[in-house]
Amino acid sequence: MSVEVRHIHKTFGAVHANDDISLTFADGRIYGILGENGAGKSTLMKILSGFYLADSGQILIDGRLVHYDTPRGAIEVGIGMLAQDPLDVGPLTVLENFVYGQPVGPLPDWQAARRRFAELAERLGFRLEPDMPVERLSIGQRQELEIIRLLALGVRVLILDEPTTGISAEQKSVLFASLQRLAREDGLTILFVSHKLEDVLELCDEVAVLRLGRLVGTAVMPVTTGELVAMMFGQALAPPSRRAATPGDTVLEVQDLFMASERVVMRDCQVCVRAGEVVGLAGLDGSGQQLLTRACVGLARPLGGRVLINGVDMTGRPYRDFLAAGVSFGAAGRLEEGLVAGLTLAEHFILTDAGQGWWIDRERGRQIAEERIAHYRIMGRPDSPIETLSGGNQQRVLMALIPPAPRLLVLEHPTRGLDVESARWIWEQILARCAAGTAVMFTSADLDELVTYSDRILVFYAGQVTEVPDARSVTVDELGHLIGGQRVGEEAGR
Amino acid sequence: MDSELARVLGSVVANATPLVIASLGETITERVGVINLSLDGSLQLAAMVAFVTAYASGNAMLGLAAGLIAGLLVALLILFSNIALRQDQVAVGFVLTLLAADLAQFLGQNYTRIPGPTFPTIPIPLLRDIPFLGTVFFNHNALVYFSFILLAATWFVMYRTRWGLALRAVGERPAAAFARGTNVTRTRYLYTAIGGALVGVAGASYSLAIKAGWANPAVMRGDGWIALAIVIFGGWHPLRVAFGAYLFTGLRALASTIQQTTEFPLVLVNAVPWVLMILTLLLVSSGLVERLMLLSPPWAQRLLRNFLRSAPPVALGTQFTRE
Amino acid sequence: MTRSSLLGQRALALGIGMASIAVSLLLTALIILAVGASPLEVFNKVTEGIGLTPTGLDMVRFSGVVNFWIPLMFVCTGLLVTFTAGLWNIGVEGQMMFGAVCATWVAQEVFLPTVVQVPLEMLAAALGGAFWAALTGLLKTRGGVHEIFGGVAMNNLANIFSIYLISGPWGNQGGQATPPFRQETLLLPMSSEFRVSAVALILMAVVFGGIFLALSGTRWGLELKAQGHSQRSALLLGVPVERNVLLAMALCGFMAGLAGSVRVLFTYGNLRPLVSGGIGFLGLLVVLLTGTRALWAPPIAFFFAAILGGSTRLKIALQLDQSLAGVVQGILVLMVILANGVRGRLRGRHPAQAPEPSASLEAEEAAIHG
Amino acid sequence: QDEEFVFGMVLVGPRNDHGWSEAHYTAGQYVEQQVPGARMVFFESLNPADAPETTLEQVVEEMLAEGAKVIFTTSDEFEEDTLFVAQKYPDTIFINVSGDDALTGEAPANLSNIMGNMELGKQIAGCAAALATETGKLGYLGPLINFETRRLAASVYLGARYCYEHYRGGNPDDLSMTVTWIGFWFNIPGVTLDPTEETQRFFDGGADVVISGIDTTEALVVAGQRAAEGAKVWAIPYDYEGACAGAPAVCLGVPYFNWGPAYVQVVEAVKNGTYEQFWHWNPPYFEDISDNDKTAVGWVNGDALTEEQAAQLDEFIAMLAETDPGVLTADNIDDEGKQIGLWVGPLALQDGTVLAEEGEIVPPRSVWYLEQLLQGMTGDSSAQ
Ligand SMILES: Nc1ncnc2c1ncn2[C@@H]1O[C@H](COP(=O)(O)OP(=O)(O)OP(=O)(O)O)[C@@H](O)[C@H]1O
Ligand SMILES: Nc1ncnc2c1ncn2[C@@H]1O[C@H](COP(=O)(O)OP(=O)(O)OP(=O)(O)O)[C@@H](O)[C@H]1O
Ligand SMILES: [Mg+2]
Ligand SMILES: [Mg+2]
Repeated sequence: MSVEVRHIHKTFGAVHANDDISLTFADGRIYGILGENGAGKSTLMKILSGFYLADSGQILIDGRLVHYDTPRGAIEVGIGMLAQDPLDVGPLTVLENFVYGQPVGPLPDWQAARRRFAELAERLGFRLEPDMPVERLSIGQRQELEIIRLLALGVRVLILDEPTTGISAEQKSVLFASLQRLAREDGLTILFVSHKLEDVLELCDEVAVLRLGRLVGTAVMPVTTGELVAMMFGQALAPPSRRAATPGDTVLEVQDLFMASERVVMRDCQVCVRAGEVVGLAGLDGSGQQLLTRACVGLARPLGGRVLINGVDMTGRPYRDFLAAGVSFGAAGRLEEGLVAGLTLAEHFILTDAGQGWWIDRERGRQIAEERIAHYRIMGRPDSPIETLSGGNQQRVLMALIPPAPRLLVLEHPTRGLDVESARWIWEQILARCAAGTAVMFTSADLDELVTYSDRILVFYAGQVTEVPDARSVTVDELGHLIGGQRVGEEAGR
Repeated sequence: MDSELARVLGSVVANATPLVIASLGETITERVGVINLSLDGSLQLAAMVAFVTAYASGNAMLGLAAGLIAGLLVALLILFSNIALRQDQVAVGFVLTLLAADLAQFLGQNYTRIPGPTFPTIPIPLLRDIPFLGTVFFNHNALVYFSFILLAATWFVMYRTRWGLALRAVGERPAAAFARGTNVTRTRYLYTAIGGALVGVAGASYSLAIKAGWANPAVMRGDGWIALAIVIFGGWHPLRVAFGAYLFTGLRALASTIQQTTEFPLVLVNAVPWVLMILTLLLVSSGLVERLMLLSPPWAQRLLRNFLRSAPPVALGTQFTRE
Repeated sequence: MTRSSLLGQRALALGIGMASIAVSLLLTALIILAVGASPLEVFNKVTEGIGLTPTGLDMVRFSGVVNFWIPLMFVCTGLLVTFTAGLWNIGVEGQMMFGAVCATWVAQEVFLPTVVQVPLEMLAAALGGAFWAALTGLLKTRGGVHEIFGGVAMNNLANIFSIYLISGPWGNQGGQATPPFRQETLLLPMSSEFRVSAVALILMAVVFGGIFLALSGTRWGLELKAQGHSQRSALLLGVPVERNVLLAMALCGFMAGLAGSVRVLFTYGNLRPLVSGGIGFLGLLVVLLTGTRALWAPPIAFFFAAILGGSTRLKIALQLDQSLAGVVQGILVLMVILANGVRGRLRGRHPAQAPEPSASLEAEEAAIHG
Repeated sequence: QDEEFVFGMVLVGPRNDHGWSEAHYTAGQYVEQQVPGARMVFFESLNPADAPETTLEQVVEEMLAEGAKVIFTTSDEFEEDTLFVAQKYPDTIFINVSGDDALTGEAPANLSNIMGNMELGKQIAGCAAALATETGKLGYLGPLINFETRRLAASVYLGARYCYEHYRGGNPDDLSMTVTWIGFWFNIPGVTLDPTEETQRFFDGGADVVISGIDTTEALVVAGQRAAEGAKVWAIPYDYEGACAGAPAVCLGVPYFNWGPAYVQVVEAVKNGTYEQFWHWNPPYFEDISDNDKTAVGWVNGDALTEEQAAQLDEFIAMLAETDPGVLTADNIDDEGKQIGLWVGPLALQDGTVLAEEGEIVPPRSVWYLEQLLQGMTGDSSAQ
């Protein structure tokens, strides 16, 4: 089934997210959709899959004009999308998620559904337990479930929006193999949105590149990485420079940590982070990294083991004690964890300003806010409510709230959702602190980021922690295998 | 003659009926993502409306219908102000708790403590004659039987049908439900209406059967809160919720029986429901169960998870807007 | 924003506000008609009941309104604190009752000159209320029991406890109130005409002023505001969330206890069941109406007190149940909330971050670890 | 045109409760009929559950504003507050029903007390229960515990024992009567025990007659429901002449108060300026116990009473009439020979203390101030 979009326009307020985009996708082929953050990729895909309605423009399937404005409508014409965070229902089982949305009567035939599910999974090489609640699956498994579900709905055009962040190398290769099969054997049209040039090079037959809402070019494979980068950013980006680490005293020491969550049990975890060092925590979502970061800042109480900061046992102490001991923490969510919607910028600085007395000195707060706004180049005023800032600016505020030289800086996904520019800027700030002697520990789903900035990398797999022997020379690909559960030794042998 | 135990259990089953119906109704409402906090008031309003209607018309069925509508309207008002006007469900629910109770008192002021139509006891032929069970389960009024059917139907619809999938999905992840073609807003209105209607039926079952008549102060004052707590205790699962309602009624009866044979001060018996309420909420909310679950071996985890899972619907109390 | 559009918005807000009041009046009138009474006559009797007579102000009746207003303001003051902190302190009724119990204990057991006795009673009441509230706070922070449920349970327990004391240890043979307190233990009215306790009135003003300043001017007030909007983020910014929850609850309980002491030491002169008289719930309605705009609390509370005060007259003159007061108040608050929604819709934007405490009963619990 | 005379009536429950408060309200209407120009202003449901924010003082002031010259405060609950307002408004006459301030001498001259001698009515009720019971188990649904409620419960027991022995030929010691105190005069959810559930518990436990000592009719309603389920059970409500209407088929009868004649007397006295302080404990008019122009305490047979039982009951009432103590007042309450029906020895209190030796009449004051339930009754004698 071929799909054609013609002159698609979509604006959000002042943002022209899709600006006159026309493209054609033929059946049996895999298309890579490339572009920096905010280029408009997701917007276009959401228009195709019925989540958004284009302001203007047309969609044609096999040359025939179609209209729909819901995901359901898109499915009916044969287009299905797998979102980056799959749109499934956590507490429902795999089988229930599979059945839900299928055109069945009021009383589904559960046995038949079970058979059909097993059949499709088998064919694509996915191994999924039908009675498992979906909330216990990894992102990769949930993506597999969504693909099976969409195929069962009979989609002929499959859209995948950044499916390769946060999955292991194994899952990636299974995914790629099945996508290839679906395109070659079944003649599906596959649209693959990604930032990862390697993935696109490996998988796709053609690419289309968007920038600032406009289509800037298409190309048929093979093309070189350099050509793609030039199309995406207008110029080739210099690879980030790496600095030499000169670690100092041990700042954080974790001994025999024992923790558990719904998804994972972590035992006997040992970690040590020294001043001036950047330690990256790699692993699939829910492999235990978050348990560690939360325990290290006093937000979760370990079931066993000890957490030492500067040699002092802080196990089980409250978060405030960790703050007092020089620990700073940046959580993954911004408005959920770290910024208070409803408070102004200045109020944020007053709250975190140790120099404020019992009575608030608003003038002092405003001055500090102005200072930081200038220094961190935040787009906003001291009295702007924080929720009116853009995502990138919120991230900057979070950085500005971190004191200039904490002893230990723990960050979760510090650049998630940021474009390359902003991400680099954030890392500049982090590394500046690091150079001043701060010990840094961070998690990321972006293997590139881990490889680029870490002095040491700890890999989490199902609650097991192993250190990558030589973080400086590990490749993204190797790391991808490690987070998928391969042992360090095994991998070396391959 | 039936055994005393059978008669006592029969009383418990009958007395638990409004609580069972109300907490099942609230379970349905909350499973679709909406908190109807107004239960304590809407039960009273429904009871009053049901009684006055039955009294004026001489027909208990009409009364029931009127009570049902009262409960339904209150619930819809909460959802309307949430969906259409974007107001907080809890705030509106709280105001309606007080307002509905006052309305019941005011509008019902001339109808207190007068006899009116009731739902008669209908022993079920054959089943009634089963020793013990017959007395416990099959010698009641129609509303008690309705609660049995409701329980089975709620469970079946929720876990075995396509509608149940949509219901649960809307309460857990409205965006996913939307992506699969479910109209989130309509689904919320539908099940909130059903849940509210059941609360109305529960209110009517007080004034038309269990505590026949309308009185002021309303005889069920406080039960709305208990029902809300039972929903949490029951982990939003209809079977466990109903179990909670029966257990609660049974313990309340037990406490007052025990009081009569001991020196325990009589007024303090009234503290029992509230102490029970706090204890059960502590049990499910303090993380004790989760901790137990995490530390137990995997095979036990599975069992425990099924029986003790008490996570509220993820989207409870939130709004859904399509991007 | 341009001047004219700002003016336009003001006008719109005013218009919607007026409309919501008009709708409330209309609904109330319909409800009164439904029980076969005349709304106009009801209005007359209520105004008469608060002391507004054609010949002038009837001080005795007017002081009746003030005597509702004083405890109501204590409660509202406390609730402003919990409300700012994002807490639904429904338990405020029980905190009043427990405070009243504590004041009663001192009144019955301690024999000192009035100048020491009365402050001691009020202090005991305040501490008792604070204790009762802190229990609910602990249930929340340590046990994960939402304060709405904790509060409802604690209300009932306080009520049952006071009834136990009245009917048992402190009662006189089954009476439904304790024996009257000695004259020295009571708050006294200013005059036989204006029957209002000067002590209570002054204390109320001081307490309200103090809390207003603390909320608007101190770091602690800002902390409460932050955690009221997002407990999780406030915690990560270094706000001692758990301590503040307990503190806010205890402070509110403190005020509620004072309100309770006014009820027993002034209004009744002894302890009775349900001594709180629904004033706690009324306070919640007032604070829901004012949001965190504290300065609106006194006039709105006064208005509500007037409705309540007038309703006694209603019952004698027209045989209408006093619950009409609750009906009017409830409808008014509901309409104003709905009007806020309408205003938001007309402006065509998302509502500002909800000033109300967080909607999600359970989800926020994770915010406080422990 | 008669000059208007306003009197106030403060009710603890609603005026249509088919119980205590309705009896007073009806009496007020009776006064309006009987006394030319009399107009009642009333306030119903003055109690902590219904009107938590209202005080008796406020109500009285509102009534004074309406011009009330005499105010009836019709509950034990109002005793202390009535004393207070009586001192505050010495020009108004206050009648507190069921109180004893005028007996103890605490009351100022403008405060008097009225009570009906329901002890006799309750003996009739006890007799009717004993005539009907098949299981020999009676339940008594009591309100809160005080002198009045103890003596009323005990009176039921006395009547039941007597009739069980004399008409049923049973051994009175085989007859059991359990008293459950719910905690107030009517159900206040969360405050009192639930009378509906307590009545169910009586029946579940094997009792087949429940006698109500509370102001409302739950016992009768539950009995009606149980009868519909096929159980052979009965109930005896209290206070109000029409109380059986809720479930006539299971109603054995009702002892009721008829306050009208006494209220007319007071209102006329105040109107004519002949009022003098009094304390009255008024008897039934035994000539015709249901004559509402004369009697203070009445009894009507219920539909459930068989003809034979009714005849036996008449005989019992006639027996009671022989001991008629007449109007008991502060002056004669300690007189020798004032006998209240079956209140004659041998009688012992629950803890075994002798109340009266064989043949000794219990003085009315001791009945009024009954310290405990009687020996043989099951249930608490005090709240602690
Ligand atoms: N729902 C929305 N409301 C407002 N603005 C939006 C919305 N969705 C997208 N945008 C804006 O439209 C632009 C394009 O966004 P889009 O999500 O399509 O980018 P993208 O190419 O997918 O970026 P990324 O690589 O970060 O996923 C961005 O500026 C974004 O902020
Ligand atoms: N809730 C809001 N209220 C008002 N304005 C908002 C709100 N959210 C976003 N905006 C504004 O809309 C614009 C787009 O926001 P968005 O988060 O998509 O920015 P962005 O293009 O992704 O920026 P960045 O690169 O910094 O992340 C911003 O300029 C922001 O100020
Ligand atoms: Mg995107
Ligand atoms: Mg962005």
